[in-house]
Amino acid sequence: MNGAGIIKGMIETARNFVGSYHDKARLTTVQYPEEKLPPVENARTIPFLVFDGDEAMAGLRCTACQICEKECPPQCIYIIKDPVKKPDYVGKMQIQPKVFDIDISVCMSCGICVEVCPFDAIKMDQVFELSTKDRFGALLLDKTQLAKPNDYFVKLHKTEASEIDVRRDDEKRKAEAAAAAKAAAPKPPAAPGGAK
Amino acid sequence: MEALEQLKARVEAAVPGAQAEIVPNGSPANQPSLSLDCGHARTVAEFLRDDPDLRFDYASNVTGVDWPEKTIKEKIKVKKLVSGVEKEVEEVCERKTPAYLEAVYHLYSMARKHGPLILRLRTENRSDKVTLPSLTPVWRSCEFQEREIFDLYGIIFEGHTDLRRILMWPEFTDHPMRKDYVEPDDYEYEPTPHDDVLTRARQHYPGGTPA
Amino acid sequence: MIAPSATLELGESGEPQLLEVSLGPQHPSTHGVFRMDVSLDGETVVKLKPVFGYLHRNHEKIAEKCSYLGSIPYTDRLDYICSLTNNWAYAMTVEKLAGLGVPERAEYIRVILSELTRLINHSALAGFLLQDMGALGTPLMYAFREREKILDLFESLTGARMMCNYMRFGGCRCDLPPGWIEQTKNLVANFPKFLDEFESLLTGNEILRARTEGVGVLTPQLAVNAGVTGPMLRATGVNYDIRKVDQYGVYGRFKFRVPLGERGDVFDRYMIRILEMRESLKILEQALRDIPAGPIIDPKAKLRNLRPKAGEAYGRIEGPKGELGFYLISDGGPNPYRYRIRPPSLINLTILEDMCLGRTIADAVVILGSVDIVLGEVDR
Amino acid sequence: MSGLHQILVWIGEITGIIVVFGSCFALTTIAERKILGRMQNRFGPNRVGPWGLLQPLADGLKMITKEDIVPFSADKTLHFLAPLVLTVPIWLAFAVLPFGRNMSAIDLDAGILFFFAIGSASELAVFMAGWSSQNKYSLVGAMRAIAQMISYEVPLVLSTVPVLMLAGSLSLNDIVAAQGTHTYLGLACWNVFTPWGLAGFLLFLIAATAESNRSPFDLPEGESEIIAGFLTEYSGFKYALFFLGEYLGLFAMTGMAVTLFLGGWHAPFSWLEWVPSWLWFGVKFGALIFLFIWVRATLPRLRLDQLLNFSWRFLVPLCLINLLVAAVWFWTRGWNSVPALLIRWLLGAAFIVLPWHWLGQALRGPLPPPRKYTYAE
Repeated sequence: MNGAGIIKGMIETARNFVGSYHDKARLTTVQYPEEKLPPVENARTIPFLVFDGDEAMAGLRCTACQICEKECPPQCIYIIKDPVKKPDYVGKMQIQPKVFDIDISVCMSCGICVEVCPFDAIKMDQVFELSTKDRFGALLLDKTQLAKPNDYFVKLHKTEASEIDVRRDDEKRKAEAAAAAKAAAPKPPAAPGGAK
Repeated sequence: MEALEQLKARVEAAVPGAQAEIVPNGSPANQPSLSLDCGHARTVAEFLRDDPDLRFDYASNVTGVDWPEKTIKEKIKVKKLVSGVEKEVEEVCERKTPAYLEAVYHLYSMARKHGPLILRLRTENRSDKVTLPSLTPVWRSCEFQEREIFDLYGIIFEGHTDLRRILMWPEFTDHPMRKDYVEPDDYEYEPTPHDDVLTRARQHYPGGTPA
Repeated sequence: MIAPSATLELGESGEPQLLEVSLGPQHPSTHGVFRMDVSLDGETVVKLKPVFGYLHRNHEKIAEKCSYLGSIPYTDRLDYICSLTNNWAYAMTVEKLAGLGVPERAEYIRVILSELTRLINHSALAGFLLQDMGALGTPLMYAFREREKILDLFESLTGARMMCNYMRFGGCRCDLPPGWIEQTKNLVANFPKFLDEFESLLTGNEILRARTEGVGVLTPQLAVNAGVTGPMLRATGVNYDIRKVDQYGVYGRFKFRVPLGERGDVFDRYMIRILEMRESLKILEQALRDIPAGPIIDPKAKLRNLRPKAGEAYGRIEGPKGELGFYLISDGGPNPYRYRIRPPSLINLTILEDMCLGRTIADAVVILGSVDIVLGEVDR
Repeated sequence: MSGLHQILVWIGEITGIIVVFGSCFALTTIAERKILGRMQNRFGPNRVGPWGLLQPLADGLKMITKEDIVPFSADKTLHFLAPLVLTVPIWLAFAVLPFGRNMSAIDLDAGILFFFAIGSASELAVFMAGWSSQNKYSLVGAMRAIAQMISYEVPLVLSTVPVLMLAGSLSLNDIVAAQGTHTYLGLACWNVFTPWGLAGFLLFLIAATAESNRSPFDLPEGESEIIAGFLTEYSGFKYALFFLGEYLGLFAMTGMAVTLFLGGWHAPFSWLEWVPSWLWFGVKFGALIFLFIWVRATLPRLRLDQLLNFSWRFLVPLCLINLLVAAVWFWTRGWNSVPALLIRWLLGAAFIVLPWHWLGQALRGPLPPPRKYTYAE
């Protein structure tokens, strides 16, 4: 039969046409501004800086070690160290960044900075509405625009965030225990006179 | 596929006058290669393709590599009179390695399904004598890859059917993949200039980068 | 095939009057910025010279300045439809170069992800091929509907739909989220329904058969000599599939077959890709069934400043478009001395002119569509 | 009727046709995009107005405000005239179509002749557009358009000849009247219920698709091969005029198909005659438009040589054989009892199906052996 293949094809499109009115699988368009896809936990767009507590600049976890600046493939992170040190969550004095810029027009959201950061200071955000009118200034996010609280990070990546928080809490507890032990035992070493 | 040594012997037996030497490969992937002299390269290639039990009928990959001149500091034992006494002494001397451009061919056999045989063809030097015999008449798959090496490295393949630039535009003169290639200074303003971009930014905007 | 008019109308100055058309970088069916300088006698192609370089970013020079880890996100941008197979080829070559082992679970995840990428690529290709033939987007939209489901799986695992950046040297970046395997299982379960729907829409279609049978025929000898690899080569009947030849990763454990074509024309290439999708589904079922638990990255694999010993390595995989190879030369430093990619799309284009001579413009466009090129990989 | 009254009637008819088919053009553009969308698992335009109904308004505004670029080396006058030469004659073709009971603008006694004479003006317009744009793709598109339209004009006209012979008149109203009688349980005896009528209807539809450059035959503006064919150098309102001309050509062909084969404005059953006649014309018209859109969503495009072979070696012979079937039908018109009617139908059908099969084989050449795919382990 000459036309059989064509007719089979027509029936297929007809089935799809009729199906699109009742079968959910046959109409998969999500009307973007009104309906939005459910957020995916592992999704990543551009990085942001995590800070503990409520005050942004004081609570920044970043210690300006510049590992992420070296490792970033498109070189879009720019850090200047600030000589003034501040104590971090364990009480150790750490450097903090005076300038921490990310040029999000260059950043390709690969997430390598997150993997190489030893202080869990930089994490991947999930906001994708980043368009601005200005080509240069607005796409250069500085420290204050990048900083976001830790519970925002917990809301975004639940599993990863909870593991990090657990690890940081028991490190803090160990540090406090060590500090308390050190505070409680200054007298005995003084007595034997520097017996190392 | 038998070991590279037997293969070298077979090649030298089959093609009189061909000098092939084995280039060792340090990485755990242990893929040593066979360096051929330019004169007999094409006859050796035809032999490798047509030999009944070798049958390397598929040139998978052709790569250009640039080995510029390097000075290596080597500690070599040298007998020297040191305060009148003959003594072995460690001495550091510079040795300049020969500079050349290289084309590396990875050959496979689709008929026999055996693994990579790696051929290396080296030019005399990096400046004027940069011609190599083209293997496109033997394997048609080298056509575009040799054109790319000509375009990015500057090795001239004589005997190639249609040697033109493949990736860069015809009027481009330099060869960008060479180690001593200097990028043109087409500087565009970048909001986060740091290290080399910063230096170029200062050259272009002595008064400080524009807002 | 239209016989070219025997006597070309000769212009005043004696040379034949040909219509020099450049099917330019901006053309609806060149799959990206790819140009063909075509000279036409009426509708018949007399000369066809491909021109590349419009998307050339010199990825290899960037890689020579980047660390080994820093190049992985760039490999996503090579063949931007199948980023995970690019990652795997690069990661495997670096593992060969540095001698790193890969745990079992990571090998299984790699096989699963690369077979899912093969499904994406082949279904998208069939859609684009029909788009070149004039079917206004219907097959393409069916293919994209299935592709979206797979991209959602990639997003929930690697974080991005197309730029996955997921493989590391010695394994993978993060483990499968809970429920991922079940979602993949039921995707694999009802993928054949899409394939049957696709075949019933297209394979029997007389117009499709008339437009593709006997068009762009490729002989096995020319295919092997011209280094054509992948479904295009198997459509001519040559049995060469790197998953079977090298048995890299854990492909040796899976039972699957390799479809071979008969005549090597555009219809065979289309059918081979459809049959290969069915074989990939078999691999996926077996891999998803017996994926072991365990670490997903080799504990002693270093993420940063990996400095492999001086030496070189050539690693290759069976990418959806053909043999995708990476050739790395290391001089002991943190970044590779030479970083070379064997682009299957570029090398499969070597014989485009041989297939298109004597055929019409409409056939040249369809033959180019069946070669399945992506310009990110052609121009690098 | 006095002169003035006559003029007023004509003006009323003209505005009626222009308003109805103008809005029908707007509706069809939106309907086409929504139906195509639904067949491709997506919605189709639904942002401008409720369910996207104002989309044609938006398109029209866009087309009017878009800059009208004329290439420097183009032949300006031809480039300007081409869309007009295409659109104006098509409006004239609507004059003879009977939309309802005594609702046809002019009752010509040679209506079909007038219709096809006007219809063939579009070939000239397409070639003018392609030639004057001084663009290689347009030239190739124009050449294709000429080859396609001329070779499909022949089956278009030939497939209507049986209808004329059996209706005995060239006037469209008489043809519709000939299909007015009713047979058993009130079923109207349209031409399409006869073997030669069904074959003629299918042949007419295929030729009409080619005449109006619609999907399996949209080679003149094959956008995946030659960008937009003869339309490449057109933008702004001239582009919109071309589309108006193309869609009006489609409406004219559909109107003709409904009149010739589907019984014009007659109801399918006698007990449905109370429904206004122009409504039936509209329903059949809409059904055929849906069929054209459905074909556009499914079928890929033919190549030029296949297109011409298909017309000259398949459609034209079939149309001629269709004349023979009509003759057999006319010769056996006396058989009225049910079994006789059945035999009469089968006889006619046999005369058409067998050549259709043989011609198909001849066209495609010997069927190649089915493709077998070996599997290597």
